[in-house]
Amino acid sequence: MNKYYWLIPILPLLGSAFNGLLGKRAGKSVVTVVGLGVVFGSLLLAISAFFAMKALPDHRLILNYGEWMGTGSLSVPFGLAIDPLSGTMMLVITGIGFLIHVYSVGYMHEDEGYARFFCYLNLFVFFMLMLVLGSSLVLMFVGWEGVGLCSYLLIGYFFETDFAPAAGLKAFLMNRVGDLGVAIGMMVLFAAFGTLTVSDILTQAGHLAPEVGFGVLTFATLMLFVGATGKSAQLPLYLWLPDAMAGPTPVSALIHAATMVTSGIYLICRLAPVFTLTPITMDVVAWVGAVTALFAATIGLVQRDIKKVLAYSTVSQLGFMFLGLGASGFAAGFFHVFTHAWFKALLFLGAGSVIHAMHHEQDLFKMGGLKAKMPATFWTMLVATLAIIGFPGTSGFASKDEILYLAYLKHPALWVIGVIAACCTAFYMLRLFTLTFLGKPRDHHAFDHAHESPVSMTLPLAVLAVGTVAAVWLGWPKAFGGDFRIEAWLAPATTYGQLHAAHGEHGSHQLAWGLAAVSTLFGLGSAVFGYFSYKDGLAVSEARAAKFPFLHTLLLNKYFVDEGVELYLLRPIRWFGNVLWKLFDVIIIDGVGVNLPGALVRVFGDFTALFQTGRVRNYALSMALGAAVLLYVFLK
Amino acid sequence: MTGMDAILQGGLQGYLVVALLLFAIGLATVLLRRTLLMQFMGVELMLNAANVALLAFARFRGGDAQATVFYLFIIAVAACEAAVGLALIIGLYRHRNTTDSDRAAGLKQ
Amino acid sequence: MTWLNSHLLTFLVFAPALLGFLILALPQRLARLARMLGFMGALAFFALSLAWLLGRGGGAGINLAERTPWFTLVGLPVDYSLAVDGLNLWLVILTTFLVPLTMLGTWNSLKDRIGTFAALFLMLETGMLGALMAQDLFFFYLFWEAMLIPMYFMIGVWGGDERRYAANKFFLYTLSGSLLWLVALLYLANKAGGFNPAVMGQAASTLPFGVQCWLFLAFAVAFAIKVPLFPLHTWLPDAHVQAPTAGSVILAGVLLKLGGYGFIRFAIPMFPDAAMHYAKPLALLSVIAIVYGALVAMVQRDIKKLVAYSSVSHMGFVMLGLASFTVIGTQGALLQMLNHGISTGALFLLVGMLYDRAHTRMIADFGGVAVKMPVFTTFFLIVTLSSIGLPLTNGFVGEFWILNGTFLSGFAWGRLYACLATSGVLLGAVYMLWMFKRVFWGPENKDEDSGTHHLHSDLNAREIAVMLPLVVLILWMGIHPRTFVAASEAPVTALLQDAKAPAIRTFMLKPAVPPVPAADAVQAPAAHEGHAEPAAHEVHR
Amino acid sequence: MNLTPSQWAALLPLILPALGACLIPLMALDKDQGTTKWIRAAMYGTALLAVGASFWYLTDLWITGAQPSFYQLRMDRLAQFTGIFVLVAAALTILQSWDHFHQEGWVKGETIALLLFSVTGMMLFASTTHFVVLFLGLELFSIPLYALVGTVRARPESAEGGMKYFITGAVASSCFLMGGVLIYGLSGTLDLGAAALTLKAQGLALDPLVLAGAALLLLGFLFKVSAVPFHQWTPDAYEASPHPIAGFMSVATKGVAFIALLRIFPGSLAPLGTVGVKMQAVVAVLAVATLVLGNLTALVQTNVKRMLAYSSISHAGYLLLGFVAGTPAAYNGVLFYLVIYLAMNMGAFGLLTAFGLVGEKTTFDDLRGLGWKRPAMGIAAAIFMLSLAGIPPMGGFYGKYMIFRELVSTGHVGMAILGVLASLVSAYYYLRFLVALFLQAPSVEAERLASDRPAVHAPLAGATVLVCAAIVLAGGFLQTFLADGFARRALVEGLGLIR
Amino acid sequence: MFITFAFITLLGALGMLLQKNVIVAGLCMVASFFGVAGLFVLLANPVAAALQIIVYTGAIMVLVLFVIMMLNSHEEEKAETSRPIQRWVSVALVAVLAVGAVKLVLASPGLKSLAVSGAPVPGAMTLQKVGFTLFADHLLGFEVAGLLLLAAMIGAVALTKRNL
Repeated sequence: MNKYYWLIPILPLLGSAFNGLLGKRAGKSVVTVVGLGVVFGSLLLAISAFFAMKALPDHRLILNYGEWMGTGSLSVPFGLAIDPLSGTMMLVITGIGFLIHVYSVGYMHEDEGYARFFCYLNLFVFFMLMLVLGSSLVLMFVGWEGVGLCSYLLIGYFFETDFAPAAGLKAFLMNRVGDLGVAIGMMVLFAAFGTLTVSDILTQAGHLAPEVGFGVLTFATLMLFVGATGKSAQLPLYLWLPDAMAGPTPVSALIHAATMVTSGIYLICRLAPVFTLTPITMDVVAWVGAVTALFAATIGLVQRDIKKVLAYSTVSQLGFMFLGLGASGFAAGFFHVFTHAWFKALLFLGAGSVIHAMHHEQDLFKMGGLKAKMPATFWTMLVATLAIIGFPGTSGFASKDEILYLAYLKHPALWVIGVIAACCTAFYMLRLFTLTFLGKPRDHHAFDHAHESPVSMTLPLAVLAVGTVAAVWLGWPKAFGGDFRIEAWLAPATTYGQLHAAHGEHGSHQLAWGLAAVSTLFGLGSAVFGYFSYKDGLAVSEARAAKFPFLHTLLLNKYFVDEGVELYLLRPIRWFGNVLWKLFDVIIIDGVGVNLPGALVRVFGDFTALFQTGRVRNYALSMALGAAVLLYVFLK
Repeated sequence: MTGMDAILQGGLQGYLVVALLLFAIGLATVLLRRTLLMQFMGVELMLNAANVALLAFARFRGGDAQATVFYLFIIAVAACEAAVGLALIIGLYRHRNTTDSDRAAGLKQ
Repeated sequence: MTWLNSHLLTFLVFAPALLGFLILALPQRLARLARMLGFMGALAFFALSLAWLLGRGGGAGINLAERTPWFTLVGLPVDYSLAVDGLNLWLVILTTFLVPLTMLGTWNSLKDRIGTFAALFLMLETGMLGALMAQDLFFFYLFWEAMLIPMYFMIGVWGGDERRYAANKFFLYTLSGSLLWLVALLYLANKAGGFNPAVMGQAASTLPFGVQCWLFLAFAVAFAIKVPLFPLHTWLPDAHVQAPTAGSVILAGVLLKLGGYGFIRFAIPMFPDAAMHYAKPLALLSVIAIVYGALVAMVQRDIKKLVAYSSVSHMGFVMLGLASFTVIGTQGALLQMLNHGISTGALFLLVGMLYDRAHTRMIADFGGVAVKMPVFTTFFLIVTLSSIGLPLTNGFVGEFWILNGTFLSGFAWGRLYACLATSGVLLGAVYMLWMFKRVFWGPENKDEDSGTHHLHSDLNAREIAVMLPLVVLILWMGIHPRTFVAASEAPVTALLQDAKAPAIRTFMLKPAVPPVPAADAVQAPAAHEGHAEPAAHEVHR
Repeated sequence: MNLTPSQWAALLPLILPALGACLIPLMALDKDQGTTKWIRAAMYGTALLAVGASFWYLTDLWITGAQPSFYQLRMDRLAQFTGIFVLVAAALTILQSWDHFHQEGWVKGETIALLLFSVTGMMLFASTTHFVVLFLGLELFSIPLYALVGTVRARPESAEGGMKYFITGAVASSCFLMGGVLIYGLSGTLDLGAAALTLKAQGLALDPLVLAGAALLLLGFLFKVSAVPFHQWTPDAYEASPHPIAGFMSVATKGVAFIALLRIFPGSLAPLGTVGVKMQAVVAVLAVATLVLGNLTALVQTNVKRMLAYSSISHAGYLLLGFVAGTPAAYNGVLFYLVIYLAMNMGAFGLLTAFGLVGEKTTFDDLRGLGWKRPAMGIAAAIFMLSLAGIPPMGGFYGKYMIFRELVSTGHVGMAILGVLASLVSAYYYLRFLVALFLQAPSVEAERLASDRPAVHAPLAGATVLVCAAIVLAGGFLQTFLADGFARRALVEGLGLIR
Repeated sequence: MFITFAFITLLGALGMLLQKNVIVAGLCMVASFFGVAGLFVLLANPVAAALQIIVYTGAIMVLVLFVIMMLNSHEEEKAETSRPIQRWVSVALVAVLAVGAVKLVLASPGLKSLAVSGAPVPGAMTLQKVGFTLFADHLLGFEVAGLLLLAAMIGAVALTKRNL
């Protein structure tokens, strides 16, 4: 089979090419077949590749397909590296990706850009796989930028609207900011290790001592982390993600929940051995993660747009993941990626199903009582909600609790922040759930037309729900009698046999129990609080909002960050550009430097022309003066 | 004999001084007078100055006949210049009805 | 035939001009025939250049050269000397490729004197090819100057409203640089007794360092104006905006390259020491150009002007790569020249196509073009992506190499400048995509006199036929760049070796065992200038 | 008395044009209206015949390599070079003036006769070192020119320009005369070559009167080459005179004066070392002044003829730079430059005739759009202007190249830089010519005038223009033939300067 | 004797320079030419003296005076009001040149030696000598002079002839 694995990323690319070039003519059915077929094909191949990898002794399957862009001492092969880490991601991408493709068939079927949509979607899968499987940082960067492009295109999918293009542009540019970090990081790593092939870097890193203080690697890893914040929407580069909801809902599910936004975490896990060498970076990661988790969660408390709520929750969850990584819990962090992929995808698709039912109505306050109308959606959403609020026994509980536990070991403050964030999560999730499905319908017109979504949409919901539940098998914490399977599983990838392995020093089980109990209690408490505040309409919440007007406005307007950026960053830059152009370029360089000399020459010319008076006596005089000069020179 | 005496007693220097002064006066005429005819006469004067110098040298070189021949040619030249120059002046006068060179300054800059 | 076999390059260089004169002789009423002739000829020259340059042991080891003594004037021998080697192979092909493509792309955009235009175009091709191939500095100078003449008329006759100003500016700007350069050339030729670059380089190395610096500066200014390097770039926006589409394409596609090519071919090999002495200022100016060009491009209102300023930014990358004095950087610069030729050329073509339809280039006049011209939009998007250096397009490879090369370069400032230059990549995305958004996306601009309103037809077959090869190249260069840099690898390495470029600087990483005291374990990036082993095989490959 | 064949050989090139000059006025005596046309044709035919015969004879001499002499006249290679130079210019002028005078509406045999007289004078002037003959030659070519400038009776400016040229020229020539007399006086011989030797022998090389004499001689030459500050007659005289005559003056006068200067100063007076040194010193100063002033003033002209006049002044500056360098190679460059300059300027002035610009209608606006109306002329114009600006591959570039090269090699780098900057400025106003021809549409009222004016008919002028263009291009591609085969041999074998 | 003639010459010249009335100025010039002729006599060159009187004074100056009459420009030049710069610069320049000339003459060693060596008065110049030299050595010049006169004549005709 090995010789077919290159098709894993290439198949979706071919599908994308086909859909892009011929899709419009071929018709929707063909597009559907191709679009789904290629992803399914690469899913099958991925599975086989995964087990082939597991069969290998060192769990590392590296396939090379020749040189790409080598020159001088730089060598960048086309290569795929499949190991537990990338393998899992690969499965998630192809698997969840496939489900979402299926979902899209139903969701997009009346859109005239159908072919274009699947072209982009396939292209995204291709790039995402490149990002995951790339054997060298450069190749990963291809995927890294590629997914950015696809998210740009998909966010701006409804390009004839006003907001979608703006959101797409915003997403791409903010990602680009992060990409700068990655680029610089790569340059530093290349200068440090003389190679950009991941496996070589990790092997070399294995023999290095952790950096004391701020060193090269710290710089490099911090730069990479900047990139991660860009992709994974962490402070301060999270702004694009909420706007990204302008895209079609399946996109939000696939790109902005399940896969792309987790690539930041993936990058760090990929380079875990290097990050382990740089304690400073780890602290930064942890703190940024924690703060983001809380920050986003608070905003999520008051949003009205169902997708916006989910978006902020995504940001917040990503924060949790980084918190986990920062606490050296690569396995924990990645496990949360895994679980989150399932339940967040589920949540989005559920939301999508609701929106679809409500004829593209996204305002929570206009929903309500949909439980009766769309049971399938209701039940699957319930599963996902329980998972995300960390209801004991769910996969969400497992991953989040492991993270909080490690966070506590790193620094109690982190744990506190985490718990608060978790409470907020519980609150707004219940708020969302209640406002959507329970209570009385607030918009009867929409409610009357609401209906359960077609099977092509509900089926994926079901599968995802199953996945959400089953995911727990991978990593039920040791503290609760489970065997945190995923840690051992990822070990070959995260610890490249280096001397200083990632060390979450394990405290006692009592501690674990205690922490878990506290956080769970708080979480469930706020969940209940959320339910009761909204179960009979908006009255309660409005009253509360009236009580804390300032806080409410602040949260409602997302802390006014967008306005601040526009005012204090973008406008000055544009102004500066104008100054450079109008003042510096046109006036100083071109005017003073170029045209002024020309003008001066002309002025001199006018002056010298004055000597040509037309009076012969003057001519004779100038001759006489000339004669005087001649005589003087000759006689002196 | 010293320079001044030589000049006053008609030595070679004397003639040269006369010649050069004539030359200067001729030049001055061209520079200071506006009437074209005057300027023309100034030019003639300059030529004459050259003649004086020429023949003076010739005399002190033991009466060199070449110089006289040259003088002959110079006279011819002077005549030619007179002819053409006066013709030009007349032509100009026909158009501008003046012989004031300052007022015949249509071509300038 | 035998003559031809030994004079392929002569034919390639001068055949276009001959054809041009032939066309010029055709009467006005045969203008259409003239245009067709010109196009066919250009196409043939392209085919021949491919067949000969690549066919005859193409790729790395190619050495087509002609060198015979031409004449000796005031005691200085001048050689008739043409050659194609790794350094100029692809630039030559780029030239022969762009000329017919541009002719086809602007087939109907000119209405009057099309025959004359084609003729001038072919003469320009001769000038460019000659300048690219000439191996004798005097010979090079002839072509370098002669190139101005057709370009001057192309801008001045067929240009926009400000064409006279732009044409004069272009001509005098370039002339001012090359005239001073001529003096330096004479000075050096006088010392060397000839115009052979190698001999002149030898002579230069014997001169006092101060003199070398002056000579290098004279060379550098002449080339930098062509590049154009900040702050000598102000002729470019005017020339680009005023020139007809074809003019802009060739200007961006080839003429600018000649500046960078001049550096790598003449200025650096002849004055290595001076070049390295001025490497820092050069790099600094390049970085400024990158950021400055981008910032200014960001606030432009005219699409064409925006693209023009983006050229300043992109060519800044080229200069940065050259100033890095590393194989990676220089290779990147060479590739970036080709990239810019392809991408910016394509951009100008697209802008031209838009202008031919809408008769405006103001960004504000558009909006929602994607609705009306989907195919056009797709092409524009692809080219835009290549111009902002998205991976798997050509732009990425060049910029990545240049940045890495700069970061590794043996000069202390390399790392800082590399980091600064990366911002150019971001800004590039900003101005290009912002423009893209405002022109192509958003609700359709229904305004009566808006540009969008005048768009009635999407690209026709001819225009698609023009764009396809460019897109293919964009992807090819992005996916398999080695096709285009394999030939230059050896010469570049040798060149840097002869120039005694400093070894690349890498970081010393501290192995775990034996553990070292924490005191000197503090490693700030600037703190250690380790010349590690990679340096050695980097330079002495 | 009877002359030996070699004396005839030396004299013939001068006799032929002189003979023509004497015959033509006789034809003018016939007043029969019916035959006027034929008379005119006969006049021009005679003139061309005389010039052509002399030219043919000179080339014959050149090929045989004989350097005969007659009394003080030395028909050596340099003289032959000059002769060919002047005769070509004369032929072009005659052809152009046929068309021009028809456009102007009057044709006079006298003008052609005067032209031939001045041709004779020029050949004489450049082919002797004997002061008497030198002076006579100077007058013989100046006086007819005074008359020629003033000969356009229809225009008041014409007489004015002639008058100015006459007054200034007379002053200059009397200075010249005085200088010669002083040198004669102290040396006792009228032959400048011999004079220099005797003075050196008597140790009078540094005698102030000698130096003064040399200075005045130099003044005479500098006036003729119209170097600043002896240049002011130039624009007025050119504007005043008919286009072909202006071209002839700009080319032939300057060329002959430079060659004579070359023959006298670096040639005959070489024994007086200091004179040469001081000459270079003063020429350096004046060359700079000439370049700056000529170019700057040319920049602001609106009248094409005046622009060309100032441009010719600035070109005098470039040629003077050759004297600053003062190496044989530099003089070689000067001669080469003169050949190209002949073609460039005769061509440029010929264009005015070819485009049919009559009277005062010689501003840039009158040129608008003509390049497209007359493509061949337009291309030729482009060639001339680019060559004047010194853009390769035109011949003008090589002239500048040779001179600048020598400047640099003799250490005058600053001068060279100034020179190139000057030519940068010059490029601007030469481009203006092309801008008018190609880049500007004709103004409305110009169109109207063109419509009611009969179509321009100037076949001969057009032909001369094309010939000039061919020469300029040849200068660009056969530069070695012209520089080494022609100019250098004249220099080496004629003047005996060995490089 | 020398002094007298020199004075006549220079005074005549000065008179011409300063005299406002053109005709009078012309007459002054004639006087100055007579002085020059006298100097020639002193220089033992009667031939030149004769020519000076006959050709110059007799022909050229008369022609000039004739033209003056014809153009009836005997009205006086208005006193120089405008362009003082031209005026004073010229005056200063001429003065400098004149003084410089005298200094020059006194400074020149060649002149001194010549003056001493050439003190003995040679035999008077005779037409025979002149003619002999003319046709022996200056045949070319003679021819050219002839051409020159012809050219000048034609030129004058071309410039003034009424009908073409």
